[in-house]
Amino acid sequence: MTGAVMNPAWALLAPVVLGVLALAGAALNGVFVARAEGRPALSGAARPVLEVMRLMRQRRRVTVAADRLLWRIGGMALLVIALLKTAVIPLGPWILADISVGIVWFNAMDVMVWAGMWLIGWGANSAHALAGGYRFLAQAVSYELPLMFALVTPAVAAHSLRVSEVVDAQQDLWFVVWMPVAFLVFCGSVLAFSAWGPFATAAGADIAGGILTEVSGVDRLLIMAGRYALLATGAAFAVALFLGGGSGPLLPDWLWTIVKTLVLLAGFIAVSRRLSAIRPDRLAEVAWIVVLPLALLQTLVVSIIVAVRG
Amino acid sequence: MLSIIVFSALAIIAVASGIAVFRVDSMARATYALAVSFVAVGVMLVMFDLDYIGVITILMMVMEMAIMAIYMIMFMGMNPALMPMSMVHNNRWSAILATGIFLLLAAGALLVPWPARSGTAAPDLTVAVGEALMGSKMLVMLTVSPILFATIVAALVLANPRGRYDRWGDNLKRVCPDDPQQGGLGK
Amino acid sequence: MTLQLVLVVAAALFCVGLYGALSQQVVVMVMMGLELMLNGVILAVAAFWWFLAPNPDGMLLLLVVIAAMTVEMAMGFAIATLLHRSKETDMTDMAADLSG
Amino acid sequence: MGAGMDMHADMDAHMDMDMDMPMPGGIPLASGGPDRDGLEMDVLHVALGPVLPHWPAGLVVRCALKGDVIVHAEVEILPAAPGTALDNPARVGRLPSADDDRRRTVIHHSDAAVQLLALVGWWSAAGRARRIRDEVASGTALAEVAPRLERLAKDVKRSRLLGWGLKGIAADTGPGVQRAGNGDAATARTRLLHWLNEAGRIARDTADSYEPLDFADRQRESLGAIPSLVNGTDVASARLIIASLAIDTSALTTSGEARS
Repeated sequence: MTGAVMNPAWALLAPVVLGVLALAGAALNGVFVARAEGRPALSGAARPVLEVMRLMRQRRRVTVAADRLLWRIGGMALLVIALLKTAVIPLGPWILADISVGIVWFNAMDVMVWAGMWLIGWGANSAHALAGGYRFLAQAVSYELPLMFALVTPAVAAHSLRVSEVVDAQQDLWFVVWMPVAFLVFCGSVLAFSAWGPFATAAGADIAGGILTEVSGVDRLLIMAGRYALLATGAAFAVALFLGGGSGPLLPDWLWTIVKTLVLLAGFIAVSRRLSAIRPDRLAEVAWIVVLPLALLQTLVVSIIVAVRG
Repeated sequence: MLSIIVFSALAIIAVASGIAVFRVDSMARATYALAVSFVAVGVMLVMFDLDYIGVITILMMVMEMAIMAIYMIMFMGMNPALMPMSMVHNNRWSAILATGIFLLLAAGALLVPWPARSGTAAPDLTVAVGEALMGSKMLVMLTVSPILFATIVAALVLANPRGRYDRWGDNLKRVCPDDPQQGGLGK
Repeated sequence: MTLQLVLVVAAALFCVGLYGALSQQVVVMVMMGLELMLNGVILAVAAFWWFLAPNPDGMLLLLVVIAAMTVEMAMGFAIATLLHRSKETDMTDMAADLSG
Repeated sequence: MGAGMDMHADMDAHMDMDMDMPMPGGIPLASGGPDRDGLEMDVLHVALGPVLPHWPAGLVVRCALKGDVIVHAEVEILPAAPGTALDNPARVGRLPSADDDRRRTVIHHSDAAVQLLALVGWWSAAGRARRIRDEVASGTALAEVAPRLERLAKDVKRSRLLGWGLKGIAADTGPGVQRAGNGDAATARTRLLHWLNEAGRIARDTADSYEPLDFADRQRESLGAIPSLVNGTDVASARLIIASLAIDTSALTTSGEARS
């Protein structure tokens, strides 16, 4: 079952799996872009690889009086955070660090994204980039509380904050079935903390690229890779919390986990292109007055069901 | 042995970044130095098997410092470039007082004959703290939650210059609130 | 790792914070000093808990300290904003003028 | 540094020191001023343009910002290089005909839609509008693109998310200008719908029933309205407002003079 003790050497494999998932996401996005522009889909799928090579060779742009230290830290942060998240995400029967507070760990890591995104915006010393950093924080205070309650709900149902026990608790029925609101809020928050799709306003075109305005070369590569990696870890964690983890017929557990993660990731990317951006100033009121009470209500309903069933 | 090395490294990081808070010339750096100090202490708590409280400390303090940075920059208005800043008073006396108290506390820590450890930690501390909070020590929770709620209300009242009459008109009959920046609800 | 070592570290954090809280002029910097002091307090409480009496009740004290911290921050931000709005000042010394 | 008594004198000394401090990176410290929320904010001077993605080429809006709120704006158009006319089939060596004029209008309208849709981050719709524009520019029959324009207009009209995002973005440049038809003040959303509907109608109707583009006058009016429209909005809203004015700088610098 889940939670088997692992050799720490497997930790080296986690970045590889994460990298493959992130690359798959980027390739899929490339296909969507290519189709929208009327180019062959295959050229779009190859796009991320070419982009990686281009950015590796590109020279870094320098801005006047940039805070280099904080800028570099911010640039690396997203990818590092995504890697730290993989520690508590189960891949079939295996999990790197099945700590007793896995869900809180995941939450703490996505709060780190606040710092990372803001530092990227701050470091460049440019008006548009800074506006992007602030926008992300404004968005973050809107999504974080609903996200917290969306994370709490499966934990309540499973009587545990340990991710493996949450997966085990879904043997009979996937949590998505009786906590759909929490699932949707979680998916929206994944898009939001990856600054993706309708929540990509921190890097929006209306502020000339926001946090991405001044970054180039390796920094840009790290940030883009970090966003895809955050999206992939978010999808993988949603699979563990709501979609029954590795359970499924015929195929082995680990393959089911990957298949579900890829499907969810593809869903995120496909949906994102079809929606227009949600500006943080519009989001705040809705998040606090509509979404947060809904998420709370979901937690309450689940708590009552759990209490009644005993 | 390993735990002592790790702990010492964390201790040096925590204290050094704590000192950096008041030494660096940029508010962003000062704020995030404090965040680093908190993260180091959070990891130390995890070393004491306080998983839940340690991770929560990291979570809350990084969040708080991200917001703190906004206030630092808003109220101290300087650019990200490393502008020398000296905004201190009573510098010498503060330093003397702080050093004196440190010596006193450190001497106390080293000289007081601490009692031996009594009792053992519960196997799952997160469950234990949850049961204490919802069981025998529920009064704590019952006190803390209204205080937190009162804080939210009080902070909003203090900081918000516009009441609902400003937003909804003298008869509160406006269809759409009159805000400088429109929100997501309303017409 | 001994109780004495942890307590000395906690005392160091507390006193660095104390120095900051006493010497800084800007409200938010004073708050940072207070935060650092509470940081030391958290570490000290955790050490007492772990080395002297590891029962669940001690952890509640930690939670209360953390809650106190959030209250301090929220009120601090609110008051700093209020001061800024009413007097266009953010210096603790100038805040004394409000009493007059 | 004495005790608390002489603090104010002490502070003044600090203030004076500020003046002599080296300016990091050669950038002087910002000066303050009250903002709309009653907080004192640093004033930042930022020029939007002349080159930005999805921005009228050569347009420069010099803004004074408090936070990201524009408190003062000035508009300027940089003199353009002689027109290359690549985007304008009417100028590619042939004599202009009614069809070319019609084509030019469709291109202008769909181009404006591309800019606005890209700015609100609706990439799939922006991509559709761009493909229509490119096909019209490269000579596809107008009747072929008409149904696609109408479908796009319908999707844009139906999108509640877009309506919500563009809510309250005013773009009313004054009386008699591109009204939505029902007499409401023009907003970014009504303008967007107007372009798409007009482009669809012009592409479908072969009868000469469309309103010809009279750039120069209207453009000048739009340009003059920018400072008052963007005052008090944040930079992002200002970008949407300016995009919804569909300013064609080439019409103002070259053909504008020729036409007026």
